[in-house]
Amino acid sequence: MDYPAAVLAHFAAPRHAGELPQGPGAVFSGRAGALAEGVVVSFQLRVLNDSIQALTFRAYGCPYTLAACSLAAEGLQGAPVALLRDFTIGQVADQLQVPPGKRGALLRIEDALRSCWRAWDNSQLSRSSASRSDP
Amino acid sequence: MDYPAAVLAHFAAPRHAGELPQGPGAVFSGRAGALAEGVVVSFQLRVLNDSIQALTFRAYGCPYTLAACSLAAEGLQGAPVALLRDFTIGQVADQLQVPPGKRGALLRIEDALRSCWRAWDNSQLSRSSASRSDP
Amino acid sequence: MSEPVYLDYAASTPVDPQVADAMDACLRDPDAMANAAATHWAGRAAAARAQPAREQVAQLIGARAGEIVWTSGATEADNLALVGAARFQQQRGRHIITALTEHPAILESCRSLQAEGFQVSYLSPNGAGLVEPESVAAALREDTVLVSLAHVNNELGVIHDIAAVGAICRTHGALLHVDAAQSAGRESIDVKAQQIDLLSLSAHKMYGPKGIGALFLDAERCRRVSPLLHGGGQERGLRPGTLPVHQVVGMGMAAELARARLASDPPAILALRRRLEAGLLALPDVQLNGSPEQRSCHIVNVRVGGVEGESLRLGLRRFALSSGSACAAESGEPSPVLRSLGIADHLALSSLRISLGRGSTAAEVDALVAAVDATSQRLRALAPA
Amino acid sequence: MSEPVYLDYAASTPVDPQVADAMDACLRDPDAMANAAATHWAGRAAAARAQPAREQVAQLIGARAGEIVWTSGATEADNLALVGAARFQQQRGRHIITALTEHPAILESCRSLQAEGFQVSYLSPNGAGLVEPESVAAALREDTVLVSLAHVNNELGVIHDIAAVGAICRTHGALLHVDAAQSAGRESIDVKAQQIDLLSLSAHKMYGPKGIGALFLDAERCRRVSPLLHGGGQERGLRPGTLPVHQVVGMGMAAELARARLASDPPAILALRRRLEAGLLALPDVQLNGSPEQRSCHIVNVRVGGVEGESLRLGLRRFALSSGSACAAESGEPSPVLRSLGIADHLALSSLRISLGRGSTAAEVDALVAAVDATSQRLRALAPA
Ligand SMILES: Cc1ncc(COP(=O)(O)O)c(C=O)c1O
Ligand SMILES: Cc1ncc(COP(=O)(O)O)c(C=O)c1O
Repeated sequence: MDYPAAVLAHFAAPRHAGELPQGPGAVFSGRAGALAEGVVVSFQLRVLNDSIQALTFRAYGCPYTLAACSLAAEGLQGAPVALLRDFTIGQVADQLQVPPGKRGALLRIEDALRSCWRAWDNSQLSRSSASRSDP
Repeated sequence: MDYPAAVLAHFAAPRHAGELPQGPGAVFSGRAGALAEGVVVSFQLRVLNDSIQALTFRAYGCPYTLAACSLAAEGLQGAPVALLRDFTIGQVADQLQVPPGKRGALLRIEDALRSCWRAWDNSQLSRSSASRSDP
Repeated sequence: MSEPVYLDYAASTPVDPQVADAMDACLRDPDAMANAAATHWAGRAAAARAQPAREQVAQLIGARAGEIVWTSGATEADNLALVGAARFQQQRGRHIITALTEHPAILESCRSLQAEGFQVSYLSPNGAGLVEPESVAAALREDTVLVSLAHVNNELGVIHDIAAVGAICRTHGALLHVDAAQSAGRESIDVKAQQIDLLSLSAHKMYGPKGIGALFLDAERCRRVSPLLHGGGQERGLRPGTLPVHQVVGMGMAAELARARLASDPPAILALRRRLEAGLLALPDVQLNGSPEQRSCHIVNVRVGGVEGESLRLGLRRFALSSGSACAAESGEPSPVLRSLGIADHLALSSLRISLGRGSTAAEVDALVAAVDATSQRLRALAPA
Repeated sequence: MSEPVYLDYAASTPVDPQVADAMDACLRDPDAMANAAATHWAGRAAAARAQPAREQVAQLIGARAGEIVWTSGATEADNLALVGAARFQQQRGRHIITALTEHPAILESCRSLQAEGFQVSYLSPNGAGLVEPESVAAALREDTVLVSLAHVNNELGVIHDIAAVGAICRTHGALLHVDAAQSAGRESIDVKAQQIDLLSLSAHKMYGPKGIGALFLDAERCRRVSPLLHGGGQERGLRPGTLPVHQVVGMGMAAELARARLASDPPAILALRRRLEAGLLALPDVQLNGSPEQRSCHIVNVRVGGVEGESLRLGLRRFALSSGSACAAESGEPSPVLRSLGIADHLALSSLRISLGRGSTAAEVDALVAAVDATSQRLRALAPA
């Protein structure tokens, strides 16, 4: 139960946790996991010009999961939304020295972010189909 | 290996051990036991007027055996030789608090004393037969 | 991490200074150095040094000195009791009864007996974590030779009605083994009145040294068991090895102190436990695991809803407490004991076993309650709705 | 009885004051109080306290820390090695080789394995008390899985050529277990060079505490054995029970001191042994039991002719010495070890095992020689021609 310093730091003061700050742009959210799995992760993001203007998380999970959410959220501020489609948590996990046994739970972070992307992507489709159907 | 005080006393200073002192009367001896049994006992006695004028022992054996020889020899000084025929070591063993497991070896004391008596008894027979055959 | 707080007295207790003094004296005493089985002066001196300890331990449980066999701890005592008695009794029958809530030393011994062809019934506890005497009675079969039940359960702290189970076993003819590692020095034990045939003890659960324990074997009912270790014939042939005089002296002293303090220690600890329970159960979504009444003075087990267990424990890490039996490194698996009570896995994982002892204070208890409050609030605020 | 003299260091040794200091500190240290398997700060502190000891013990025998399993003594280590390895290997074969001269912990473990269907060859020693490597080679069968031989025999003090036996076992594929309770700290041991797969140690034979020992298991050749005790999974699942931190710290310190003194202690004790041998063997009808050359520094075993053994020992009772393995109370039976050398029963019974240690002095040795002389003269004078 000795955690890497970075994990402890994120656990003590997670970044971008909780409510999405007010601002311009559309809001999308995604969620993955279940209590019975020991991990539930949700993200919210505000998108302007196809890029992530702000991204926040909520999580129920082990300290590695919480830290990974925090670090991932940090890294994704300002990134293009499209990036979330194939986002993988590997680099974050390496940075936090997450042990092999704990990496499975972190996949839910990928799932939740992909689900954010899907919501955004769906909105793009419907907008373009809307624009098509409503010329 | 904690011995009764009486056993320790006889062990430290056995009485009537070794050579029979010089004196009047005939000498008889008896022996019993074997190295392999862990006990060898021998007695010598000098007899005058059918009584034990002096009795000594030699013994190879455990401390109880040595003490029992010493105490028995003490008790038999001056006794009628005939007593040796049915001498039993029980009383001596009780006095010395000899534990049950050690009493077997003490029977060799009875055997050796009986063998003394037999030597004496034989000499009586031969003397009387001699007197008969030599009138 | 500001001042660490130890709240894991059920896992192990500090050594009482008087016990340490007695052991230290023994370690340095030429008269205690020899092999106590040797018949020379030095051996007899060592045996004499050890002898009172057997008496002291026997007195704590209402037994006679000759009914005590030294072991390396309660684990070995449990193994010797179960495997030893089962093997020795197997002509009479090959069925054993125990509970799902027992310590791994019991459960794993039973599994090894199953591999030898014994049959084992693992009784489920009721919702309060207790195995009811009636369920023991119902499980008894003609070929039942042994029943094993902890006096105080090490995870929940609940107290079994051993006297009732003892009476049932005595009527049936099965032997009763009781693991008293948690109850010794906390609950009064009388092996004769409670009709216990075998009983396991561990010194380090009662302010004595680690690495020494004892098995009581009733002189009339259970003179012999099959030994697990073979060697020089010490301990009436039941447990070979050179007698560890200083360890035995330490356990004896610990038992004597425990007996002397039986009227004062447990009530003081109980008062703290009530304060702790009141504090914790007043927090949102905190529930007690196991019976609220039939419970030892020193153990509280609660589940904290809405927070993940590992994060909860990290938030509480200045407190040494356990999430289950602290026997082996935390596995990340939910406690089988809590599972057997029907508690959901995620709640079993966010349960805390808090155990108090002679060194515990109201300030420590209050600090824990405040920390559980703060951590659980913080973690719940982080969690998705 | 004027000043008693301790000459039974092969049975047990006094605890070195530095060892006692380390243990005492540990018994009183809050950081060593917890269950070392617990994952909280207190558990990790206790584990950290214990960790160097594994290293210290490993270094004494040329092993790695991860190859050490703590036990309650050499008796348990012997049992775990023999029964555990035999059971674990039984698919490969069910034949074991050992010697008639081994300690009861070995011989009785073998008997219990025979009851489980294993076959055991008990090798006879040669007239010098030594099992020759060739006789091990000759006894090996296709189904031999384990050979067990003491490094130094506890009654005779003779030293086996373990490296030669190790090479033979390695070629064959059988595991080699060595009981090094008597040799550790007296002979140099290198498990890798000597090709030893399992090795038993006991702290109290090397100025450490009683009730703690260790089993070395070679990481490549013998990672697992079947455990004898079942429970919380400590010691890689091989030996459950709460780690006795103070005991382990004591054994570690004893091992470190033994290693540091390996160049100085044994030669000093050897010089005393030579003085003792010279004195004793100059007395009439006193003969050495076992090899005069291939012998540990600390043990002398002699037979005294023409005197009965129990009386001889009573005459020498201010000296604590043994007539055989001091394991259980002297039984009055001749030592099976001496018997296996072809020594007549009455001479086996009047044999003395004298063992020297760090506290022994020339004056003590001379006093013993004088007492053997006086007592044997006196008893011989009492004996019938
Ligand atoms: C109920 C119970 N039985 C047995 C044990 C094992 O005790 P020991 O550490 O003395 O082997 C413990 C503690 O771990 C326990 O709580
Ligand atoms: C060779 C040998 N093996 C094993 C043992 C048993 O050691 P312990 O007392 O640590 O169980 C001894 C000592 O009695 C011994 O001399």
